[in-house]
Amino acid sequence: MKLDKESIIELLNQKGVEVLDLYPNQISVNIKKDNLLNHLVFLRSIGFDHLSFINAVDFIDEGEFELVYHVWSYTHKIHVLNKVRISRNNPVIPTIVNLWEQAQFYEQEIHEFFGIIFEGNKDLSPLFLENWVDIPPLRKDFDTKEFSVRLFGAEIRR
Amino acid sequence: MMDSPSYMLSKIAEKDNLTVYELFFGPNHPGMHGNFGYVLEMIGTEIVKVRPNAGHLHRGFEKLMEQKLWVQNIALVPRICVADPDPNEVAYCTAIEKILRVDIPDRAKFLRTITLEMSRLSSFLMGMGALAAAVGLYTAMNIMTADRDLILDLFEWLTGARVYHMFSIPGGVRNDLADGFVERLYKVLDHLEKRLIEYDKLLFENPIIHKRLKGLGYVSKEDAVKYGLTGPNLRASGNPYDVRVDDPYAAYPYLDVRVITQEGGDALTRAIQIRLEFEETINLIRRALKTMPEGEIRLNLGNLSALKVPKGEAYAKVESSKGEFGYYVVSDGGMKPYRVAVRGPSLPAGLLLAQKHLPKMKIDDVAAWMASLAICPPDIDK
Amino acid sequence: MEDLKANDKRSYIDNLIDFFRKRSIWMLHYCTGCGAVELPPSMTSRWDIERFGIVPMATPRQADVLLVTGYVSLKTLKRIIKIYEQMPEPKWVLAFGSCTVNGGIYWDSYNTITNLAEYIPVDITVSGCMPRPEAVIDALQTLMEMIQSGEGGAYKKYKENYEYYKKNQDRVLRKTAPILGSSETESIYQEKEGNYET
Amino acid sequence: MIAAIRVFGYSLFAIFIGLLFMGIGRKIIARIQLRLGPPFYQAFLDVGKLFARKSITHNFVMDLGMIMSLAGLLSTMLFVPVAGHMAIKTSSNLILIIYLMAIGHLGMAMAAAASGNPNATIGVSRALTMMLGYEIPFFTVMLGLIIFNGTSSLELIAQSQAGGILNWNMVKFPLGFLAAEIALQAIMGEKPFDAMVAPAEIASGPMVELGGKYLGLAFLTHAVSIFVETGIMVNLFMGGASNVFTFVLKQFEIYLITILIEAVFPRFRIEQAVKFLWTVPMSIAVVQLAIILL
Repeated sequence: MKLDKESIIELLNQKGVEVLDLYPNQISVNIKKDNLLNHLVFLRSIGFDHLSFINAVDFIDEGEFELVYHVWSYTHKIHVLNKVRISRNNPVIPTIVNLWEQAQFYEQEIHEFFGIIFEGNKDLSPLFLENWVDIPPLRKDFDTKEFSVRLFGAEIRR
Repeated sequence: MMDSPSYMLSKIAEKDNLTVYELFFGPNHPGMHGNFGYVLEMIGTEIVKVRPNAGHLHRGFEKLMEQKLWVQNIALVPRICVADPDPNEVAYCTAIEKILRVDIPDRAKFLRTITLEMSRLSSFLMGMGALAAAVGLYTAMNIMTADRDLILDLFEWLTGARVYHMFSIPGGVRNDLADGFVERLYKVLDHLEKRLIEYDKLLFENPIIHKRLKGLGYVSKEDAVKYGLTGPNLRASGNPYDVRVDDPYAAYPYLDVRVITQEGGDALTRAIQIRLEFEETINLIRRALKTMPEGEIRLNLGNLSALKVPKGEAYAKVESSKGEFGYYVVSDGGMKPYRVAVRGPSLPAGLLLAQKHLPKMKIDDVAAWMASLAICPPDIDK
Repeated sequence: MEDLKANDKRSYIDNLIDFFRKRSIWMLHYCTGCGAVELPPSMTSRWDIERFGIVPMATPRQADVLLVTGYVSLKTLKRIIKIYEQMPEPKWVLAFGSCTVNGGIYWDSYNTITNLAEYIPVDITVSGCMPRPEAVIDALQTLMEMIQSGEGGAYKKYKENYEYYKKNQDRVLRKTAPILGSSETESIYQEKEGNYET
Repeated sequence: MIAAIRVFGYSLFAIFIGLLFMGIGRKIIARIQLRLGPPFYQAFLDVGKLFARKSITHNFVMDLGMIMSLAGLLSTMLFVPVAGHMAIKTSSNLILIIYLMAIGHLGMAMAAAASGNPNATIGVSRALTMMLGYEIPFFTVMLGLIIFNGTSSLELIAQSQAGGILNWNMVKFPLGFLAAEIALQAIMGEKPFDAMVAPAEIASGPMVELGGKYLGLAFLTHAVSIFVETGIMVNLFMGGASNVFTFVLKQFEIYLITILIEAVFPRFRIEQAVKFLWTVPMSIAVVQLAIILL
């Protein structure tokens, strides 16, 4: 059964989450860390069965990471951005591998690039970089230019 | 040095008196498309375990994009997928336009659509060629690559570059069609349609191809959605989903996009799916050329180098030849993006499905399996 | 003058061998970067570099020329060095695009090297991002001329200045995991102590 | 002394013809693929270059294996009558040829396996499996011809077909020729039966660790094998020849068929290839044998 955007927003509001109407076909939902799994299970139960991907944003000024779980429904044709804020000092969040298997690789990637720990994910080994020893590279306080100059002598040959 | 027999080095364990050894399928392997690798643990010729070895192409795009101006990134994004670069530009520009809350002129939408579909044609030709090469049919690969060049020539005429076009910019496209371009494009499309008959005889109706690909890498209808497959791979499993129809962008709302689905879900179905979509793409370009309106080709957004995007975020997705290409763009109201995250279409197939499908498979089929899923390593690595 | 004298010393046999080498260049079938997308067009029907006797080969043992097609990430650099050392002499290296000279568009990336010539000797660099098939053919023709005149031989430089190259390679690769036996990768990764600084 | 010179001359001739065929074959394939292709003498350049390269050996078994494979095929070649001439005269050379040819392949297998690369080992096991596949139909066809002619001398079989194209075994036993032709495709290791090389699967299989002179020897072995295999076919089915030039021309016709099939077919998987060889050409060959016997 196809639901339109308004009824989905209403459904989510009933669940007590904060919903933002972004664009046609796109809504954004702010959820709490503890509520994440329940919320995603609920979304999945009403037909949001495609996990587009997961990404993280480093809000360094606010001292928080924001994880965005992109979920799309093939029946309702609505894209939901589920946003979870976690503290930058203690970046721990439950894994969703049991819900969507491909989340494994997105979580591995985010762990590698942001240092966020996914509780319950058995394999957080690095996917792209080998033996990275600096701070995770996609954090805002990592300066890739300085790194490149230092390791590869980039500036000299500019 | 490397002189000691690699057999000794790669032997890792023994299981039921059989030696389990490691075989590197890639990154330096003729059957591997792009710089990517699977470390296969094998007994004899049968694979028992797979470890994907990604990251050879990792350039840190998402970090680099945070350091460049909004418009400078247009030069960066197409490099994420080499075979099919235009969806990147369009997705990135669409995301910016969503945050800016502007609507681009209709002609620009059509021009974007035409380049997207041309890019899809060239990518399909490359994908079919890769499949042909994976099963040893180099003649088909040769002819297809040569035909792909006809499209690249048109791209060169239109945008000035063969591979990375940088045609879409925030607010529209860079330039209009040249005189005579449309006629030439029609000619190329006619030529490709004629060639399709030859491809059918050579590749898609070849009994040996049918024998080899039938039943290889089967994905059921439910699994395709569950594993997050998109694009032709999803549709070959019987799911009628297409971003162009479900979440239309560019000029697709004005065009009647026919979604092709097939039941089957094995490598052969996926190969034929690409061939059917190739034909449909040719028709789609013809329709787009016919209905294309006259008018402006871009919005005036002022000096693009000084473009400031208001605070906000947007996710834009585009149906590329391999599936859903998504860009999540966050702006803090400055001259540069705060964060750009890229969803490449190959990740579920290249990393997850590899671990599901390759065990129990023989070494013979790895290259064909990979080509049939159109795995494009650069968009996994980013 | 030096060069002329060197040429005088070359016997007929040397010239004949160089003629064979020049007319049968086998390149390694390894797509290191995005420049590799212009190789299929140059190898197939339209440009067809096989007419010069240039064909792709499956393994480094059979290859004469290593094509480094574009940017080189750290993981790739390690493989390139391994492959280069596996190739029997004489061997040549062709670097594609601006990425191999100064990092190109990725000059400030944390994972791509900036100058390939610091790590392995490069014979010819082709300009462009990415080089067109014509440029590829031109580079290969230049390589053929270099082979005929006996001057193409950066591999000799590699042997003479091995310490220099080794030092540079070690500097960037010191903390990376070995290629073989990589099942232990995880345990190596755990040892996060130590710094990569030079 | 004269015998030694004869043997040497024959070997050179076979290598020359084989390499020439390889070059022309590449050119023809290139033309089918809408390309210009390398010059027809490309194979000579390749071999010349390979012998001028440094080569890496893994152990002495590899050295021995390569030499054994070339020597095995060269000695096979000595028993193939070329337009009535033979390096060594025997009365029943067909049986000898069958056994000597295996030595060449085994030598290659030995050398490749000694290199220790898993790809090479898989390639060797595929090549030996393929041998199992093509030998049975090919021998069945040969058996039919031996029974028909009452001799196992290749020369006598060739002579018995003298007197015009209608006397050729190719016309007399079209089914046998068809079966032998399919088997020949596998013997030559061309598509669709090139699973032992298969670059996209096992990175050129047995050749994966061969470089420089070893690969050069492999090239020469392949050249001689082309000469031997097409030579046998010409003698068996096309009535030999009265002079060397016609003989080589007939050989080339056989090679041309192989090349044309090679250009437009993908490759079988190894088990599919063996199954195909044991069903299609085998049943054709058995029917032919039955026709001859009845």
